[in-house]
Amino acid sequence: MPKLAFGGSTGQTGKWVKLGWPVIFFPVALMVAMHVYNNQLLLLDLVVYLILAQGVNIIYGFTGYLPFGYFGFFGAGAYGAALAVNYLSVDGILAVVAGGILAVVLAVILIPLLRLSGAYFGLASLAAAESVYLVVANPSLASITKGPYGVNLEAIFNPNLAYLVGVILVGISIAVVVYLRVSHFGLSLRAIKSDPVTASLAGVNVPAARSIAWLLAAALAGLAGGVFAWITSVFYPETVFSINVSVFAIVFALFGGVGSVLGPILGGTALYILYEFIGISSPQYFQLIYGGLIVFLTLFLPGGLASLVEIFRRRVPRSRAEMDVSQGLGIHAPLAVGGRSADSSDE
Amino acid sequence: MIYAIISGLLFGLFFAFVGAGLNLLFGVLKLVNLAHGDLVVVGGYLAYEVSVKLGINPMLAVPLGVIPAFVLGVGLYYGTVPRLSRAEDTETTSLVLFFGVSMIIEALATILFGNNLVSLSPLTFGPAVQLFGQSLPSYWLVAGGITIPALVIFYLYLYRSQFGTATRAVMVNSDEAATSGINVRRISAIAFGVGTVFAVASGPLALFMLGGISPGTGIDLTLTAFTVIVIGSLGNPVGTVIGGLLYGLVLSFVQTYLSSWAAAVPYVLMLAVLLIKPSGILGKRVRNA
Amino acid sequence: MSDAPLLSAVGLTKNFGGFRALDDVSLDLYPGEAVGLVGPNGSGKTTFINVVSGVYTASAGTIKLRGLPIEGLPPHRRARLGLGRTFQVPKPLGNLTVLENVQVALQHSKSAKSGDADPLEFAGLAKFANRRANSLTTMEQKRLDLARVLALSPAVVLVDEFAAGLSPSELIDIASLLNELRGKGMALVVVEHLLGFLEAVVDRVLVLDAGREIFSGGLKEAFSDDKVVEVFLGQ
Amino acid sequence: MEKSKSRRLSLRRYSSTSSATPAKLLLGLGMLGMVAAACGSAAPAASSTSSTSGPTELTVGTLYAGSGAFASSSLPQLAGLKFWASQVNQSGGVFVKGLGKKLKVKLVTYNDQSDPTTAATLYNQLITQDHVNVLTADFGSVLTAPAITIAQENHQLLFDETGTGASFFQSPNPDLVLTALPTSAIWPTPLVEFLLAKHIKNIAVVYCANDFDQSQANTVQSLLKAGGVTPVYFQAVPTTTTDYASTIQSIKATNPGAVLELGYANNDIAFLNDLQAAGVKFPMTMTVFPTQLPALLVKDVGAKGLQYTYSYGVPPILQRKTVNFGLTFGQFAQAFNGNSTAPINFPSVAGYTTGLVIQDALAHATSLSQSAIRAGVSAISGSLKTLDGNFQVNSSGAQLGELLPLAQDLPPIGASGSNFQIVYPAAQATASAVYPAP
Repeated sequence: MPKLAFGGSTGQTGKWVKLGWPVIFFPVALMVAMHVYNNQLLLLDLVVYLILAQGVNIIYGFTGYLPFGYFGFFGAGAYGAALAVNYLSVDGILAVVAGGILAVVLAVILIPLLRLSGAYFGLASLAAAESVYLVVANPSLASITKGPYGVNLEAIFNPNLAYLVGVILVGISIAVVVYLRVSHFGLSLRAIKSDPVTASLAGVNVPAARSIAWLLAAALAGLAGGVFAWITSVFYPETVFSINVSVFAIVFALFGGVGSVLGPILGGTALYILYEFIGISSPQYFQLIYGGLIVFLTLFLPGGLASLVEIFRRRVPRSRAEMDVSQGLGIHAPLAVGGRSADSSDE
Repeated sequence: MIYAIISGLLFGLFFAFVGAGLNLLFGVLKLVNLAHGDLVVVGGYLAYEVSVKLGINPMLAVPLGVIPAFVLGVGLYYGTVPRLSRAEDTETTSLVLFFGVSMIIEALATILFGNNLVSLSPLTFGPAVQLFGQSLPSYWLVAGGITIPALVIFYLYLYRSQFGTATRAVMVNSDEAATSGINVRRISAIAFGVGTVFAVASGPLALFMLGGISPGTGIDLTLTAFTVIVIGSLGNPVGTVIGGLLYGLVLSFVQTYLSSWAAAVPYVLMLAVLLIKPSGILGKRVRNA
Repeated sequence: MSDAPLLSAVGLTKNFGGFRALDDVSLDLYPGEAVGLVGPNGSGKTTFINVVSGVYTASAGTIKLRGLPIEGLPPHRRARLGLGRTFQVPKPLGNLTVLENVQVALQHSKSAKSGDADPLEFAGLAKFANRRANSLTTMEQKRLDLARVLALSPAVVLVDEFAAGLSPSELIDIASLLNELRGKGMALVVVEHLLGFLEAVVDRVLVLDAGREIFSGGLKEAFSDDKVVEVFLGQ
Repeated sequence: MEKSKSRRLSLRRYSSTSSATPAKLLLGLGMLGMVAAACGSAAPAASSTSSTSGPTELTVGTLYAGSGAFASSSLPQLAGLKFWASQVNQSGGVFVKGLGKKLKVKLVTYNDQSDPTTAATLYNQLITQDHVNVLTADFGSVLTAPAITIAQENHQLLFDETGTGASFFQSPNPDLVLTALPTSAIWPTPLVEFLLAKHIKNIAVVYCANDFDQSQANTVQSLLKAGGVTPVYFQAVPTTTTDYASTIQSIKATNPGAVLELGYANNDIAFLNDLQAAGVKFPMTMTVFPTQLPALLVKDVGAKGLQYTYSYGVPPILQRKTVNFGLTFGQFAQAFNGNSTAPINFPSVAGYTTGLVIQDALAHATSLSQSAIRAGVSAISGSLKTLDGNFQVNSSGAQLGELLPLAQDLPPIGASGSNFQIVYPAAQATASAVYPAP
């Protein structure tokens, strides 16, 4: 009987090096971008959606819970920041942190939703987010939240610093996903996604693990909401509690490929460019393309862009270089539907 | 008070009508058609066009819409479900998929009709009617006159027709139904068609009951319909009526006595039911681990 | 046989609404011992395994693993303490590779140590390590279930109808695998219909009918027991 | 803690790995290119006027709602501004005092689809990318609000056409000028005077929760209070409300002498329709938009549904007699009809008026810098009289020119389906109010 040979640590470090380069690369690229192009609101939107797409990646890509109500955390983050500024007079960075904290508090309250499965969870999370929105926007609470009249954060206005914080958060969100790709914890989450019963019988603490993933995803959305609030300065409840926030984040993540490190970034950037070209002037055509993409992806390419590389690797006789690319991308096998035919070939 | 009760019952029946097709699909195919509300909106636009362009009664859109809606539903089924059922987590994947369908319909509606609110005069069916000592909008009577027969037809389809018996067999256990010689695919496709017909048929009423429709109305309607069927228990079409009535009454009373919170009613009810009694009226396992 | 039982279940009962699926069943299991769990369909065999492994909570009764009460623990805690189970219909972590399937369990094991056998080698799946578990045949997935259990370095393994559908040569393979586990001091509960397979693996059997224990003792003796014969002929 | 375990034990590694390769590097560079492309592509082809040789044209940036809740008002407002631009360009352009020459006006417009979030991005685009000389806002408070901070942060003067929410004008702001309407906080002043003069007691107010309508509601409430009257019903509803059936029942239960429904066009239409549907008639019903968009209201509510309704008197119903700059209403109506397919209504007058304010301010501006333009605005404040009335702003940018009288739709119904007459104050009145409505 062969012995168990390897210690884990060298392998882990190696993986970090292989998968971790985007943690540095993309923030740097985004900082460069700001000097090339100065409609900061557009760039910040991209930054925000990259963070949100990675958040969706964590809870959906790794754990299998589809958070239609993800915008609830984004809105909670924006309002957390606004309340902190208006009542505690904190500075921008603390306001962003406050946004993250409020989102996490909301996520803790909503942990019982994780007991629901499939469609129930998706729709219940949406209902929860809408409920939060209606509380924040309610005219009866206007004395606290300013209700539907919106909030104003001019006091802390500092777009350059806000953008920098956003860019750092992109790095952090990528780092979290890289961690999930290489760590035992990430493996546990993927096991839950595959089959929660088997996972628990293999020793995975299912309620704890999925709750942690949920809180991580919520924290990222809350921080992103805080940065958005900071740079936007004036916003209404419906600006931040918009189902479009969830839609964009989910589609960006799906398009690139959930469960991978680069998928949501690639998907987010590519679709954001598309949005810039046609989305602002004629959003209905953009929505049509979005809807079409969702249908196409779920039916024919459930692994997203990232799985194209994987399929390519399987089709073409393997050479070392190609393998290296796909591993460097941090891509794992495509999800069930589309990849099946490719899988049946013997390896 | 009496007004609130009448209003609640009528809106309840209307939402039961909207939810009936959604629940049928969930029962048969175990998937949530997130585009359901958008199909209702399509029906609404059909009625609007019929009324404005042809100058005829908008409710004639109901019979006009039946065949195209059925064809659309069957087409949607064959275009998506067979491939979808190969996915690992069919339920969640279907949610994403039909969300995409929903966006396509919404975008097409915006392109065709713009994203303005369209409405028809509430006096289309004549002036207000005096009933039970209350002055009620005439379209409420039309709503009752269409909803009640529609729900009866729905019941007859399920419980008094051959298709219905087979459909219920598939709901209980599609594998066993298949082994006893039922063509599950065909039954499912027909159920999809029927569900779509009911969605589209409820659209003309939505035009009046909601005070107008826009392409964005769809997703709200889907959520409300989902709330109604969750209350009545998913996959149990008869429970939908009970769920609808309960929902309508709660909504009506909140509107009357706590109006600023009325919009939150569907969401809070849905959460309460899912977390406290997730099975609705009939017991069914919806929880993980 | 050493003196302290590895697994000790006393008076296990499980109700589903008004239906009693398991009724006051007890079992002591010693290191290296294998017990067959026998009975007609619906007699409570799989319920017993589900209750012991924690998929269901017992309505009454106690379960001790190495003397430690575990009936109140969630499934993952029981697994980490060394209680493993396989499924009648294998339940792989489909989207994970074969290797990852085993790693999940390995990372949570409290008792695994270097020098243990490589579970994949042991289950004969080493050559599939990088394949996704979905792409395996049902038989290979069953072996994967077993490999995942072994990665926990379990004290007790609950084997639910492993042999159904196996070819004779595979049966022999599996039987010797299970015997090898016994040789390492693990205790087994084996739910099985195939008598030949049971004969090759277990020392004694527990026969259930309608959730109740109707016989406990040697396999041969079981078939001269009136009640057992009645239950099986009546089936 | 889980990692520490893996130190002791791990499975054999079955897959081989290797270190970074040129392929990966290439990929990285590709990504950088993509990001850069994303940024570059977002810049539209709008011309930049920041050339050193002196500007040859004046860029005026604005947004409009091509669809959505505000389209019915925003499109005519844009048409009014376009009409102004074509008028000045026909006469050689707009004269800038500091340059001593005329510049052709070039409009840079984007469609915000009635969405404030999109609007924020697009205002930013107009300022940071297109570097427009003059920035004007979209219709109404909801779509103007995002522009106010963005303009202030970028020190760009915002010509606020119709965003009248009181909260915009609470502190001195050099970067904001309200052009075509008084701040909505003073809109209801004659209305409340009328209610008090008529000794109408049971007053019900339902308003939409937005800056515009809330400002009015708050003013109504405080002015009534000063007159010793407390509304019997005072409720906010979401701006998205399209079903007033149960609200009307609740109001009816208070037996009101006057009902004020303060909303946007869609709300007013729904409210008036639901009144008819329920067969409810109040002695006095007042809403905001019948006089601003008469054609739309007649089409959607019907001439009968509008009859005896009260509203604010604005152009075209209110025709200012003394005009010292630009066309009179009669001239405007004639020229605009031949020039545009948009209806002549209040928003189109507002768009044109905004153009006139810009034009007159530039004629007094010593340069094209934003502060010089603001100085030009100050120079004309108090003396400019357009078809929309006196133009007078304070230091926070609020317009205080003239109050809006109260109008009522009185028989006989004209060809247009409505016949609004000024009924209060007496000095401006063209007819006397019919109260209670028959």
